[in-house]
Amino acid sequence: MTPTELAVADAASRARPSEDRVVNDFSIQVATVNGSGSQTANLVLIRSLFQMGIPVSGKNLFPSNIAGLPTWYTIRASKDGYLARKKEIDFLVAMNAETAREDVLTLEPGAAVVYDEPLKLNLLRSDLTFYPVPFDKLVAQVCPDAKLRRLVRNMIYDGVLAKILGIDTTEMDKALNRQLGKKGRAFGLNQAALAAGYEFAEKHLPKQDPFLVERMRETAGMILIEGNAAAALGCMMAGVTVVTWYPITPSSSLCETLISYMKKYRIDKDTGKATFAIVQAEDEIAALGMAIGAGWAGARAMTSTAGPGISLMSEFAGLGYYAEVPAVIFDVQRVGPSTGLPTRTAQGDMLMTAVLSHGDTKQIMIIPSSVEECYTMAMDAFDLAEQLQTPVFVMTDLDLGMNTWMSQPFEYPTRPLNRGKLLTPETLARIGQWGRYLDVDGDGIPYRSIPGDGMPAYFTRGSGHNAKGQYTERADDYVTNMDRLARKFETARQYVPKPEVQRDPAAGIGIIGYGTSHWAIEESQDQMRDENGLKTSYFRLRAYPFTDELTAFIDQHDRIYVVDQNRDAQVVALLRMELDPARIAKLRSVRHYNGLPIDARSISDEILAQEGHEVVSRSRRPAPSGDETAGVGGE
Amino acid sequence: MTPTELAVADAASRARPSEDRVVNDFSIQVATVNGSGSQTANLVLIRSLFQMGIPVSGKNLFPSNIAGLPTWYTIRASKDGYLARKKEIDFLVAMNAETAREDVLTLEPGAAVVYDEPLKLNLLRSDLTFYPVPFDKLVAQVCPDAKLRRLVRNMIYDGVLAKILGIDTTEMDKALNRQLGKKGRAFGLNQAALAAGYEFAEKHLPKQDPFLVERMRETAGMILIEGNAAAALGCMMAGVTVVTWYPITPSSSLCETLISYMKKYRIDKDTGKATFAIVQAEDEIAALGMAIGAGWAGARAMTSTAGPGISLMSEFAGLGYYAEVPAVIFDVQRVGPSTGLPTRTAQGDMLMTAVLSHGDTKQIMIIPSSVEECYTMAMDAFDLAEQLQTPVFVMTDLDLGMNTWMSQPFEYPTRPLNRGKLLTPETLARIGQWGRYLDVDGDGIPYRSIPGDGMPAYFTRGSGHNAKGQYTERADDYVTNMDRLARKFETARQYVPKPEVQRDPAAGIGIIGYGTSHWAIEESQDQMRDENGLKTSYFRLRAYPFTDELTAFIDQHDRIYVVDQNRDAQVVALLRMELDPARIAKLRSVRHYNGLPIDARSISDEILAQEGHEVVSRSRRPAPSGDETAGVGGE
Amino acid sequence: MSTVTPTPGRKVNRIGLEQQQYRGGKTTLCAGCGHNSISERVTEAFYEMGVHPSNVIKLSGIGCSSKSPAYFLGGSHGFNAVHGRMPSVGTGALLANRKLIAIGVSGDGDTGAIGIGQFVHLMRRNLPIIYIIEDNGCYGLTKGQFSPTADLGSKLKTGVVNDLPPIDTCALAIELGATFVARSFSGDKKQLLSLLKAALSHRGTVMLDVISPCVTFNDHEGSTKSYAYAKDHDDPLEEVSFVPFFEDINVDYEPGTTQEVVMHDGSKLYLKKLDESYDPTDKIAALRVLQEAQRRGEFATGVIYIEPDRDDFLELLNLVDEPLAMLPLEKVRPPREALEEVMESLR
Amino acid sequence: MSTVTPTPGRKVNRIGLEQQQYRGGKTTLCAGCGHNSISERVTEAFYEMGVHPSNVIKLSGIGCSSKSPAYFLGGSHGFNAVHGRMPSVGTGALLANRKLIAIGVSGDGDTGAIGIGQFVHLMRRNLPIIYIIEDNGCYGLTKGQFSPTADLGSKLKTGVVNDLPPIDTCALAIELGATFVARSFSGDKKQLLSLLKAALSHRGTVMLDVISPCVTFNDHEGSTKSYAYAKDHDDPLEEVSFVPFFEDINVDYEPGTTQEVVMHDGSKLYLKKLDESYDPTDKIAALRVLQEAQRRGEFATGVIYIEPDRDDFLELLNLVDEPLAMLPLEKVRPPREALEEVMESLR
Ligand SMILES: Cc1ncc(C[n+]2csc(CCOP(=O)(O)OP(=O)(O)O)c2C)c(N)n1
Ligand SMILES: Cc1ncc(C[n+]2csc(CCOP(=O)(O)OP(=O)(O)O)c2C)c(N)n1
Ligand code: SF4
Ligand code: SF4
Ligand SMILES: [Mg+2]
Ligand SMILES: [Mg+2]
Repeated sequence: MTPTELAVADAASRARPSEDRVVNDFSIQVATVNGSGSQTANLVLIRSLFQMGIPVSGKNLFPSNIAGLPTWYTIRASKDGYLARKKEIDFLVAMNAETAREDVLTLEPGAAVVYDEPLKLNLLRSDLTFYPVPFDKLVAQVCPDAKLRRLVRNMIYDGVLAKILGIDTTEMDKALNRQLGKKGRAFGLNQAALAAGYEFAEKHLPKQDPFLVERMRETAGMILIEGNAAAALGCMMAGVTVVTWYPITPSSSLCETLISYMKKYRIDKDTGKATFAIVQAEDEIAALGMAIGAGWAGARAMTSTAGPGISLMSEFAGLGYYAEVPAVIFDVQRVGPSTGLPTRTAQGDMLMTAVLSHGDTKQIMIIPSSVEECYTMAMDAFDLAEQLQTPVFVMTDLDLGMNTWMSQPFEYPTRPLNRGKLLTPETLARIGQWGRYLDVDGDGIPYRSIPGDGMPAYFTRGSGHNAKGQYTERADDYVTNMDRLARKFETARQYVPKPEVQRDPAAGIGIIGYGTSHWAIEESQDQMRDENGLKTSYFRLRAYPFTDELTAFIDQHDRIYVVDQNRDAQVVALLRMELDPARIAKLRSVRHYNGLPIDARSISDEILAQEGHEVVSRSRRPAPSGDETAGVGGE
Repeated sequence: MTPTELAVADAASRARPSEDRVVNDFSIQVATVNGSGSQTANLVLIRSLFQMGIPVSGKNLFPSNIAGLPTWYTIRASKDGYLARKKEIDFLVAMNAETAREDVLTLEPGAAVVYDEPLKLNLLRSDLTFYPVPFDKLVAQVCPDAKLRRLVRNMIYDGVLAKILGIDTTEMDKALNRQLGKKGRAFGLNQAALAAGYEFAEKHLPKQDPFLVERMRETAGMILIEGNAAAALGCMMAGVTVVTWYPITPSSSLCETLISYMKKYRIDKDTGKATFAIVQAEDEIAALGMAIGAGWAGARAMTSTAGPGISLMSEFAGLGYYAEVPAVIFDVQRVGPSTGLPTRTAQGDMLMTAVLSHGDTKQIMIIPSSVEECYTMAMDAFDLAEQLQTPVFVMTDLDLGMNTWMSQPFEYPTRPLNRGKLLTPETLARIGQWGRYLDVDGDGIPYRSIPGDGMPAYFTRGSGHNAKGQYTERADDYVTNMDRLARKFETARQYVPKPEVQRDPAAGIGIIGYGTSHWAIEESQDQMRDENGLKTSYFRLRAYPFTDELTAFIDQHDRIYVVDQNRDAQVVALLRMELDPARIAKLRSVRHYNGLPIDARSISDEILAQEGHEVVSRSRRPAPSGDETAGVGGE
Repeated sequence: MSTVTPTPGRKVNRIGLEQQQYRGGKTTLCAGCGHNSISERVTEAFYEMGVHPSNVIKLSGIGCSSKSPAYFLGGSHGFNAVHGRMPSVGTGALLANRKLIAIGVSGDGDTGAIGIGQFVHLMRRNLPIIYIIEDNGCYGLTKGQFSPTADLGSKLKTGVVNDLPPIDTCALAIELGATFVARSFSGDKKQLLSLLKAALSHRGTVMLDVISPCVTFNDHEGSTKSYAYAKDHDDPLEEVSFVPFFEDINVDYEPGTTQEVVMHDGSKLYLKKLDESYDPTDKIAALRVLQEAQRRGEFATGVIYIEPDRDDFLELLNLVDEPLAMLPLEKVRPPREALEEVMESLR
Repeated sequence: MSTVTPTPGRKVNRIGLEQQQYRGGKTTLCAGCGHNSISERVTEAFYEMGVHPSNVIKLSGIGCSSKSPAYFLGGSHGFNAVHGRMPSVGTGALLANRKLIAIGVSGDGDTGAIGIGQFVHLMRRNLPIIYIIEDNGCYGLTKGQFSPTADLGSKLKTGVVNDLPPIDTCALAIELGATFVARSFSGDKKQLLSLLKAALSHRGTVMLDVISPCVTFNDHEGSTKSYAYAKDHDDPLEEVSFVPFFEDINVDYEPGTTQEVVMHDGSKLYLKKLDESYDPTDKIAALRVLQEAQRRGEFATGVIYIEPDRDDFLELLNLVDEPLAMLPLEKVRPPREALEEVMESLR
């Protein structure tokens, strides 16, 4: 394969509005090679904007290898607070010779390019602003030790951008300090590189593009965090005690961050011992097996994985459902099928997970959209798993889990742990006769005992059992138990997180979205309203099974657009399974499945097209199929 | 657990029509303990009826252990040729002390009971005909060796039944001979036991019940076979070369029978060597992995499993889909979730298998209803897998796979093997440039080469690849390939077995069924027509994806009843995913999920109830929930 | 924990329970199945060692063997998991509650075929569990197919001959780090009972491979896992006697003939060696003994390898003493300041 | 098979191919990664042995190591399967076509963790495949976590210390029945090349564990799989030289110092022993050598165990000579009479 084949071909597609000054509203893309140490430079860049009070988001597009392949880091600054991916790149930093040509050719007219001088990219187009920078020369000046140059070279573009875009260099220094801390020498070298870039730009690169930053006050008190770290915090606060995992992108950093938090905050002060166990299992089957064993024995237990792991967990997931054992499973979704694109984002496991395991199994899913929800829903998940005595899947994705998001700081939980119907001497006295699978309360949820709690013991099995937990092959016992499980699933509708509904009474059409599509949907709503006068309502699903609010929302609108980041319109499928035909008739589908985080423009274009609005294709060249594609015949 | 907990509680539910003679139209149930050697007696019984030209079917209800637990074998004689389970038992042979009480109490008035005298079952009810037989005494007379008595004791009831029902004893001898062959001593002992039973009945048991058999000519030339054996024959005739499997009930006998056929008919005459490889793998993951490896290298490869195995195969199933490797997987479905009821029947894996594996995977399923289709569809499956270059799942079930069915003999295949688009020098010359995943013909199906065939090599992977099979992470390549896979799935609609449609132009309602429900549906149609004047059409699904005929059938009817042998109305769900709302509005659901083969009466009752006919509950005692339950709200 | 009032005059163990209280449900296995004898020995061992059933968890996979836990210790929690995956469930349960005493029962198919991966990693971790393989060389529950412990040349009832070498689970366990590895025969009541009692005194993984004939599918001539074959080819390494810590008995033995192993709870295991040169604390010697026995078509029984002092997996994890499952909110939710500190670091 | 017209004057092997024709795609692994050296040796070995690429299949699981097959033998079919499951895919492929020469590449995580079950059964079956573990003691592709071959006490870059004992894949392979087991170091070009060439002459499973440092995540001080550590602790058992059957060379050696092993294709492997008492055809000796090396913190390299004559899995199956995948209809569909006979038996 040639390197350019690896390039991401998400072409830009808008014409640039001719403006003099575009302030705090543009995207910067840094194209490098992975393993080249650009991470520090990129984090310093995003942090310094953030410190200036400007809403930002950062998305890392990296290859599924360790070093030497193309990587793109995109930072969006948005005065309006939009955090979704912006489809168009406004400002390119072209450091990677292998992709530079395609990177430049796919830009919108009017975009700006900082590039490594020898690449001579300026010859490619005349409708862009080019800023050539002799990186090698500059780095040689600031870093005499040739071996270290690779590590500081990238910091030069931060300096250049600081000058061109007007970023406060004291904020850059601060961000750099934060990044490198007290690593004295590294800090010094990088600071020198920053300065060198700045000075070079000051001398040689007169401002020619419209993009500028200015201080705002929109980020005061806020934090920058990845979803996986937020989820890890949530797990810690949820009182997780047993974590069993197997490394897989994009989920590894969830458990790895959790390890570091737990080591810091969950060591018993008096004894120096751990109030948790974290075990790297031999594979995902074992990881879920351990979590199920731990959940059965009363721990708050979890694992975290991605698509291939979910497939491998099928058998244990069915055991968890049928034997009614709590466990929390994070599915940080990536692009399938099979190994697919391990470092790209998708929502492709929704349907499979809803019915994960053979033989009439049904699973609970909760779906965070934000880093804050990664935090709160982690806590919800542990409570739900114990309340409902069943596996609970937290369906997040690579975009949420591994990218950098701005958020209000997380609140300390005030709710105690909800451990569900654990049998106690009091309950036992109240209910009289206990049976492990007896539906005492009519909600399908039985009472459970755990080993060592002094309550009556029982035998847990994945084979047929009656209300007392005894082995049975009787037809009536089987049906009674299966019907109770169905009833429990109905009960779950009341316990899972409620949707978030924004209704515009004037809107004829509604949008249903979930997970990371949220950010693009909100922006798309504004786009359609502002650009096309199209008003929309918005219903954000936060769980499966669906809750009661759903039908009301559908009834309030003429047409409903369901946004899925997968090819097969999987949540449309789940909706179709249970809605009545009149409501199904209102459903339309918007799909996005090219592995890149969904963007507002793709949604707007698709909805507008289906609504019969004229959508002007504004891209320079045919967009790669898929970024533009969407829409099954949507009835 | 107590033994009676294990009893099957599928109560009968009809009042007996008062008739003098019921000829060739009743069911016999033999209740024994498994491991007690009743199999020979039962097979002799069913065979002798079959030899008398009477349509029969035999269903074995056995526990998930090896010896010592209750077992029921039911034979239905049906002059009208109905092969489904009959819900009511007309004639009980009560040999098992542990279940005898419940077995007798759940009979319809008017039924007859042959029982082991010391059990004194006659005291239980007065509305049945009782025939006490002193089995121990009789067996002691014919079999002096006490150790052998256990093995021949059961043959006595065959003798008793021969007399009471009027079965020709020469047919019994013939059937016995066939069963035991030249095992001289065993044959002699059993024949003596048969005679002893006959003579005892002649002397002591005057006929009091209405049930009789008489010779017919309905079975001439026909065969008796289990679905798994039929499928095995089909696989052999399909030219299977690599079989990799892991034992699991109810699928083991498919591969085990295949082994014996292959050893007999697939050893190369000239060399004495095998034209096949059959390997017992270490588990189902390996079994499918091997089949995929073999299919990739050009073998006709298969595996066979049941629910838990399907779950474990998820990951490889996704690889097969995405890397486009042919393989045939038999899923002989049993009751889930999890281990569930391993020796009971269900159609509970339909939905899971349709989307088996994470990340936008879609699988092909074909669905036999008869032993004949087990044979023909096995051949279809191998052709389809190679034509479509993808895993093909043959969805059968325990009822079809392990029970004894009457059938016309199978026809010798006339069709050559369809090996699909294998690249040849000629094709290569014609198409010019070859790419492993290039859609040359517009049907989504590319050309493939196999190792050792002298055609260009390629690299197969479950990660992102372009039309040439090269590694790629490009958004456009990914979408292009996924869209082609979707196109291929559309192409599959034309290749998979067509449905079987019986349209009654006068019928307002239609029934959609699949798999073993077929037999009960046909009988139910007759019941509803004859008893209620309700005419119905019938559409038998034979594959997923669904074919074009489906929508026409729905359009021709006002309401459509979809019969599923699972709790979650899984095929309704699959239909709902793709039909338009007007057609969905016509769908109703009939579910049956207590682990017993579905029966006509349950279908009729459910349809009639939903149609607003009055359904008289005619059962003696409340039927076990589940056998009667059915029907989601079906709007 | 339920309080127990023993019937006066009845025999009780040191914690006041009768043997009856260690029994389980009625077996549904075939009459004569080796697995039933093992269940009886387990019942006796736990009774005699005075382990309270409510402190015990019983785990298994799928198979006839894996049904056994339902037939002993009815007062203990049990978990009949999925095929071959008992090790992970057991690991999780012990992580949740390190005070539990875990006994796992598996089959040679459950362990040797589908479960070999989890087996390997369990052994490697030295998880404190008594892991019993009820080894009949076949798949009983699915009607007699060969399992991976079937010996080379062993015959199925149908006459099919096994042509793959067996996996020696004891050799594997030793190689992988199990710290107490023994083999026995379901028909040798005395040896098996001693081994089980010693197992209860060991801290770390006990791997006990017990030849346990399947009377229905693998007890014929030509089978190397039949009762007859097992009786004739049982080659005990030692006479095993066990003295629990609570019994103050001194065993006299001639030095050189008997090895005394002090278990971590102070119990003593006396191994009167039948082959004097054999040292069950020497890995290579243990592997050699296994290989030589196999070459002779025999199976060495008794304690094959023991390492009484290695840290088990739970110790390596440095867990608090209380079971993780029982920790109160204040132990598992860090204080408000902790969250604040993290938030501050992200600002 | 494509015909090859070698450029005149260029160096070709015995089947007329240039070394260039044995290369694969450009590597995307890190510069300096041990895996790249292994790919180079594979290229050389297949070239020097004159194996036609179109007769070869390359198999792997998932990991940096598992990407390697894309970087050698570009003219061969390759299959990059799912994580840890290369053995089953390889088994199936060889069942389909017994004439293929199979080389599988795995990682220590791919084999030792998720894949250990399939590994065990592959070894047990003695499937004719060259199975290479590119062993760096960590998960490269997922960024450096410990794998099950990480040594006790080995340190992660983050300072975390491994407290579980390693799985010795060579010991395991020997115990399970692999018939050619060797260990090497990606930095030892000569030894590795000889071993690979010998591997191509062996019939049965060749298990080759190659220490292959991960420069990005496991090449620091404290790691026992770093280049520095590997160089210092490589303890070769023998000087390995290999003479292929098509080269008519006689090697002179002093008897007693060198062991000659005749491979099944007639090639000869000469092992000049550095420890004279060592006999690589003795299982127990092999296990001892591994254990002692481990105890010393070294790793023994060279041929550790070899059994050149055992039947491989495909031979046990008694397959026809032609590849099953290529059999014509008349060989795979029994005649009409066969079906009739079956039907008759069911009437
Ligand atoms: C995933 C899965 N595959 C297959 C089976 C079917 N199965 C049940 S028990 C068993 C083998 C049991 O053999 P073993 O562990 O030796 O136990 P035994 O019955 O001999 O005591 C198999 C293959 C299953 N339950 N689950
Ligand atoms: C089922 C599954 N789980 C997890 C992963 C993620 N994963 C990819 S490579 C890898 C480990 C690779 O380690 P190793 O085999 O040692 O190869 P190396 O990269 O070190 O060469 C893992 C866990 C996966 N691809 N599939
Ligand atoms: S089949 Fe065999 S293993 Fe199973 S219960 Fe019977 S004797 Fe025991
Ligand atoms: S991360 Fe390690 S194993 Fe992977 S390519 Fe780089 S050096 Fe090799
Ligand atoms: Mg067994
Ligand atoms: Mg590795």
